[in-house]
Amino acid sequence: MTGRWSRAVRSPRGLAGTLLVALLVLAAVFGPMILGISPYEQGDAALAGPSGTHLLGTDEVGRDLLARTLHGIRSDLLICLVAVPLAALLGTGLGLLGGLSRWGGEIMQRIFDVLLGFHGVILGMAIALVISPGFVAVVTAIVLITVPGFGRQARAALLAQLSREYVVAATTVGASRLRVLRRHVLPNVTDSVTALFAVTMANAVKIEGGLSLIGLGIQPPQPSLGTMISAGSRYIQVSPQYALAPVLLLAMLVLGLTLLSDAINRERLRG
Amino acid sequence: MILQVEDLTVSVREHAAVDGVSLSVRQGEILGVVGESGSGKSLTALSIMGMLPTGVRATGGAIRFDGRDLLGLDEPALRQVRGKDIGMVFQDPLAYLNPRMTVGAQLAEAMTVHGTGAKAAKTRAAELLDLVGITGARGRLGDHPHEFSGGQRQRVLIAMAMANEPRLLIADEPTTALDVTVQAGILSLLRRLRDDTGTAVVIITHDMGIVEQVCDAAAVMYGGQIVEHGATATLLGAPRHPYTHGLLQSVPRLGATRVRRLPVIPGAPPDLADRPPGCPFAPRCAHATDECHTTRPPLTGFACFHPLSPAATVTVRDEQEEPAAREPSPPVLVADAVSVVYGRRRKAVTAVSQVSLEAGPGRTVGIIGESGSGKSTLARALLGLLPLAGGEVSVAGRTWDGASAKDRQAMRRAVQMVFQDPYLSLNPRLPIRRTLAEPFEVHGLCQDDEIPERLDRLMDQVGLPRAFLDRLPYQLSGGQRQRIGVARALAVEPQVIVADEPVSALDVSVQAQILNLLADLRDETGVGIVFIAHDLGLVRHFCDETLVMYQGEVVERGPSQRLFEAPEHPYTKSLVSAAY
Amino acid sequence: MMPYWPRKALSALLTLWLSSIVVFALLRLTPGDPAAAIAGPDATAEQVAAIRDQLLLDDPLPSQYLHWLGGLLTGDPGISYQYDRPITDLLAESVGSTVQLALAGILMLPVVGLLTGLALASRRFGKAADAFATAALSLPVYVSAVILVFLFAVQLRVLPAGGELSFLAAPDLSVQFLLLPGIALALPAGAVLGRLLATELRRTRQEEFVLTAVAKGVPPGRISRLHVLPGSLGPFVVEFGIGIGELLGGAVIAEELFARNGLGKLMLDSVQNRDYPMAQTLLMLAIAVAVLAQLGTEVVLTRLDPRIKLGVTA
Amino acid sequence: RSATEVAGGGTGGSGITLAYSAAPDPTKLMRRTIDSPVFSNLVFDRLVDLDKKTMEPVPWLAREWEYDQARTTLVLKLRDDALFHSGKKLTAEDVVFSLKKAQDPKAGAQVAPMLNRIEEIRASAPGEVTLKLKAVTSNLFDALMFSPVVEAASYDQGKVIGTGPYTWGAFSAGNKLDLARFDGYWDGAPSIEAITIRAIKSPQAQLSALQSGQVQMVGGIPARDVKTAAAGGRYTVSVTTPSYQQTYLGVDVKTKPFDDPKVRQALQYAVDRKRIADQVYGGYAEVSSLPWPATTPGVTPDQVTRYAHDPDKAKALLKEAGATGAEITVWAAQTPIFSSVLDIVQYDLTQAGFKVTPKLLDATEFQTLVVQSKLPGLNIANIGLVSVSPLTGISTANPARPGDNTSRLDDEKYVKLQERAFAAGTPEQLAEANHDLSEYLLEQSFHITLAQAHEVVMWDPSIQGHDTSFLGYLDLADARRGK
Ligand SMILES: Nc1ncnc2c1ncn2[C@@H]1O[C@H](COP(=O)(O)OP(=O)(O)OP(=O)(O)O)[C@@H](O)[C@H]1O
Ligand SMILES: Nc1ncnc2c1ncn2[C@@H]1O[C@H](COP(=O)(O)OP(=O)(O)OP(=O)(O)O)[C@@H](O)[C@H]1O
Ligand SMILES: [Mg+2]
Ligand SMILES: [Mg+2]
Repeated sequence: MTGRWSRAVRSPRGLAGTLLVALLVLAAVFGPMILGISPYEQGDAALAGPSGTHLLGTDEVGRDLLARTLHGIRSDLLICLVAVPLAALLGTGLGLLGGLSRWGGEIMQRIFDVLLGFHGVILGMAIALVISPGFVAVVTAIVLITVPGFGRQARAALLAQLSREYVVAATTVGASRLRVLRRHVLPNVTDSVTALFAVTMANAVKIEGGLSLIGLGIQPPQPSLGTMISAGSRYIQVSPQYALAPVLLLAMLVLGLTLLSDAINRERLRG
Repeated sequence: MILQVEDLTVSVREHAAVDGVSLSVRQGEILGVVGESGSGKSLTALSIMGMLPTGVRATGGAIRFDGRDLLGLDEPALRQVRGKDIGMVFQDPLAYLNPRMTVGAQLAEAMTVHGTGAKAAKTRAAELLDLVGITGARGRLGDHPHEFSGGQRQRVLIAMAMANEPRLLIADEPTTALDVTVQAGILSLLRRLRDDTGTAVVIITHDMGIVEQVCDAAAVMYGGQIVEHGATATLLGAPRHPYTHGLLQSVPRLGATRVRRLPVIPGAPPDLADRPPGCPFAPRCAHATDECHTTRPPLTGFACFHPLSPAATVTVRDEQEEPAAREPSPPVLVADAVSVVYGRRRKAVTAVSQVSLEAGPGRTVGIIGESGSGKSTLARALLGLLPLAGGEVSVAGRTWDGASAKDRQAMRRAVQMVFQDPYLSLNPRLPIRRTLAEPFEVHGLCQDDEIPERLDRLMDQVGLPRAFLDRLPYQLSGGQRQRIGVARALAVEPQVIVADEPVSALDVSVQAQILNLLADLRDETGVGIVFIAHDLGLVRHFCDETLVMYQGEVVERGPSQRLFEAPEHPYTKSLVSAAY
Repeated sequence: MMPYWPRKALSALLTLWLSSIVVFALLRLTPGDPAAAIAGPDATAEQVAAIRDQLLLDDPLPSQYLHWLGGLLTGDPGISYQYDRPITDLLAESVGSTVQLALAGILMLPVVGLLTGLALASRRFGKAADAFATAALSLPVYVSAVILVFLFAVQLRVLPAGGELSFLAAPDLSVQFLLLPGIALALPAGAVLGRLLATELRRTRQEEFVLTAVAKGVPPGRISRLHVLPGSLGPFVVEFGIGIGELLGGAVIAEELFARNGLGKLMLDSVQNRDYPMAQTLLMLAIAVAVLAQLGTEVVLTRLDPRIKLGVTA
Repeated sequence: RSATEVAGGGTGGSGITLAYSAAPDPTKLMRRTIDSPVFSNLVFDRLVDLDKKTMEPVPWLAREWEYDQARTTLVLKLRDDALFHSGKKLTAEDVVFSLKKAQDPKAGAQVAPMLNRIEEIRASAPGEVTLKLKAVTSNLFDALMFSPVVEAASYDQGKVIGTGPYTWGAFSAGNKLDLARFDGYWDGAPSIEAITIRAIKSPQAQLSALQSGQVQMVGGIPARDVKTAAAGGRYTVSVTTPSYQQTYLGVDVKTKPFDDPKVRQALQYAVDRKRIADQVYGGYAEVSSLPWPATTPGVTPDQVTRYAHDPDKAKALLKEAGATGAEITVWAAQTPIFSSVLDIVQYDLTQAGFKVTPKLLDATEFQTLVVQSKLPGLNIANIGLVSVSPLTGISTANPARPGDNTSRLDDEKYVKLQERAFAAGTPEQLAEANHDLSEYLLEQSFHITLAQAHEVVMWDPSIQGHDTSFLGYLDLADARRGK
């Protein structure tokens, strides 16, 4: 298992992906410290261009864009790191539950169908409205939007695993159902779920941005890449760096995660 | 000579997977190319078709077909040859047919790409199906491959290969995926086609029996080289190369006398990457000398510095006495009128119907039947892995039905299973040690700190180095994996082992090793075995009693010897006559 | 076991019914009073209460649900709170715009998907296509739309920035209005499709029956077209179906960004104004489209692979 | 054909297309809603208008008028040449109907409180309407200026028929409205034949539409977006003075620590109005401590500048009140503008020593809580009619209404002040009342002005002669396409 991971990470794609993500994580963790400017400090100079004091210029209420962008990555990483594992856990759990009993499977399938029937934007909007916008709402929305994907993947993997001969073999030597699940089925299910993980991370970032677009994302004054993009895109003609800097970072993050998931997938298919 | 392969070398990266192979086929001749997995048979065939996979290249030699060197042709020219002058049939008829196209369209395509009009092609397609013995040919053109049986699919593939009346037909393991009775039909079809059209045929196989049945001449491949070739009768009757000899001996044949242990070729076929510079067989050869290890022997009918004398024929096996009859002990595993049904209502399939059997220490019960006859289902039912639709299975007096969790554990200790495919039955992510430790852990057979010692002993028992314990399954060969499968079954010291086709997925020369291992264990520990197979010779060789299954039912049962010598049920008769 | 199609239809109906409950509940759970939205900023509490009364908002929820569901089933989803007009009229006015947008997306989606997929799988364009697909995937619609408008409408002035014209009124102009939103909608989903197709193409190329075709002497072009491509379209079709189902939802964003007035905008407005009957009906419509698209997908799949209907797995 | 060019030419020969953030809504004609400015004056005429400089009433459909001595009876004489779009002549009955409609609570007219002071509305002669007041109402003309005159015969059938220069044409709800020139307009048919009003909510989409020549005017979008787009000087920015939206910080005086006027005054000093005007409104806003215009009779300059930005003073006041570090919530609706205002206010208040939790709610939810007075702490919102006059402002809007308001300020003194203003018979009395009202508001500080934000529309320079009324409604009677 570990061998496969390290092989995935060491493949050219995996390496590029890891580097990109690592770079962003470093920027998010240490960037604000090095820069030493508060992302909340407002000033008179609004929408100023890049200068010595404000390397990327300022936003519409005179806050430093670089500081906000760096903090924005932080928000997004945090959202990803909370929402996606949660969705993966929940989805896998539900998927497994659905794979174990016929009825459970039917019910899960319907629930997932209903969730999938809603478009992400609409589901996100509804969630954010129901539980007032903010971090919790964004995370909940992302979890609900991405859970069916994990659920279906887990269910499919489970069904595939259950018919595997080595699973039957474990039963015949007397391993209990629980042990078989834990020992033989879960690790392989986890494997196929992990491949989905990175893609979902990338998606989560996009969902956050989409919610921000309709004002239901991370709430001000806290910055996030999504809120900055949606706020900055209206100044794209006078202050292009406002929107483009977070877009670039977002694209880098998505790209890195996509590359990583690609690498993992390729490694997984190779066995 | 319609085809002449001269000194062909095919390289996979820097390694020669096919290493200086020469062959020739005459008009109307059927040549058999025999060899174990990985010996280079398919690559040779694919080189002739100019269809080597990417990353594999023909790096030397020539392939003369009709006077032209096929290796020198470019892709468009080759395309003119493929399917028109040379037809090819592949192993797995389902995989090799396009599941999304009708059979008629696929047949017609074989002709239209070589210039036949669409209408003519359609008419001819029906003729072809008729020719290969599919009844109601015209009406079946619109069917998709999944609507045909395995044998019929192979006939379709053959029909497709014969569409343009090629002068050479290459069949790569054309019957490996098929049942014995179906196999006989396909082989006779090939022979009939040869007789009718005069096409030359190259049959690639790992089965000496097929060579004996249909081939005029044969070539034996080993480690990428031809180690022996000649007319079938001579080759089989008086093999000169020790490998040919060993191969013939290690396969128990229906007609041969029963022996306790099969003669085996020790070791395993060489890896592509570390082939010895001399005779490829030298590392496994009892007669090998230093010369064999360093110098490659020339091929003069056989390629060996120390050939066997022509007199040492296979029929003269060193007879061993029949193993002493063991005193029968009371049966441990009893199946009483067991039925298993898959699916519900209209889709229900009765996979096993009213089967009874008894197995206990010291006895070997064989179960034989074609694919889908319910053998594996029965095996799983015996292990309590399936709900029964009728009857019951009991282990030491207790039935699986209604057994408490504790009882079940005890029953599991008494009955164990060895699976067919050693590649699928080991968890690819667990090191061998963890897989083997599992039975000890779940049954609490010993203290945790004793487990390593017990594992070492198990490894000794199945004849594997202890160091393998820390490998992952993919780092082992098929035979080695199957030994692990046996070791896992042995761990709980069961009284009966159910072995579901334990050697079907293995190389011929390795099959004998596993069979011997099972035989040895049976003799040493007295464990009873339920042995499932589709190969009559194996069962005849291995089992005291045999059950013949057909469509879920046992149609005949009796002591192996008598059953095969004087079969009574028509199905058993057809099985025996289809075998050689 | 029921026969295949009736079983599918039944499960689709079940999904729709469950969705109707979720949709209904979701809106009631959303804080905010439709009456307050209608009454406007300077309304007094009494005015709001009067409106609540008029809209029957104080009826028990189950009866409100049944009322709406009954109306929906008989083709009369009710009167919009915010526009005070029959919902069917409002839908009729906006549906054209969205259908045109969706059609543009649907037409462009497989084009983008096929081109990307084939390019990805080819040796010559693989690298470039990979870069394109990755970029298309990384850029969210709301970013690519802004960039597209900036380039083609503001800088080059070759295409309109937004707005619409009925296709029936002026097809040539209408198409120009649809081009940018269509592309923006189709880009990310198309890239997903493309990658999927490329993977499938590579996988199918490895399948044994392709060797049979080669052995028959079938030229490579024909092999790609007749053997490999159809064999690779299964997942493509599934994903395409999902894509169609999502178009209505995607229209919410596209219509906002391209100033189109279709169902997406109507949906956004009605949710924001808590126009319950309107929002519920539109959401159900979106879900129904997604469910239907999935059913349609399965029809196509059984065509592509005759094994599926019989329950034969590969 | 290129869609960009065709759309740029508008509908038909000399038509123009306007983009506005909100769609015309024919169901609330008697109210001022956000969409009113873009179409109301194109379709309807009113009885009078106010002069933008003097704030005195000027004739419109009412030719002339006369109060009686007690100022409780007003006789209005109507034009006799005004035609409805249906072809029918304007009659006194139509005016009576229109005013009565506006009184009806269901119509939701903001000026209803003033109209309700009219005891009797009567067509006293052909072309003459007499209003009998219950009491002197100094701002009656504000209400008359506000109410559109509709056709009595068709109004209740949901038809939109007025006497304005344009007729209501093809309409799709929430989306688009086509207006056609009314050739029978009493003041001479306008030059532009057809006007299409498109609802485009997104500022970006509006600006792109303008920049690509698809529309000739954009409006209803945040002024700072207009400013950035107008930076190149390619467009004509039209600021609708004297009308504006007052953005305020509402204080719930029942929430601690805001029960203490000192804390409320600290808020006044803490907020940086200049920065709000510049950064949120792109400079298209006045900085003032008062809701109403500095030119309002009776308002003195020192009142206008009473609370200049002074964080230190705010801190000191807070300390004095013992409220330093108080935890407060600031609520606002989720719009680009209010979230920016909230950003700045939150920052300023934090600087002053509050612990601020900003809460952005979706507009409907915010609206609901406003109605239910469930916004403990502070809230940011805006109101429109204060720019007309102090009395009209406090009488029409919830946030500052004497007696019953969202700040939960219940003070007899305030109600008295309102009554004094209503009863002001002379300009001098009115000025005095205005001054005292201003003083009261400054002192109590429960309704804190953040900005007087002008509505800004931006025109393609090819359109000339456009104007706005006192209320900020588009007036295109003299507009034309230039070269
Ligand atoms: N596409 C390939 N890439 C790399 N190595 C290959 C490839 N195909 C075959 N080989 C290697 O070449 C050797 C000969 O393979 P080949 O398929 O000819 O064996 P075979 O005799 O047909 O065996 P089998 O009975 O299993 O079909 C093997 O070691 C195999 O691993
Ligand atoms: N899980 C299942 N569900 C439904 N039908 C099944 C299932 N497994 C097996 N069958 C059917 O039951 C019958 C017996 O299958 P089984 O696997 O026991 O045959 P077998 O004799 O072991 O064949 P083989 O030699 O191919 O291994 C077949 O018709 C098969 O299609
Ligand atoms: Mg082979
Ligand atoms: Mg089997």
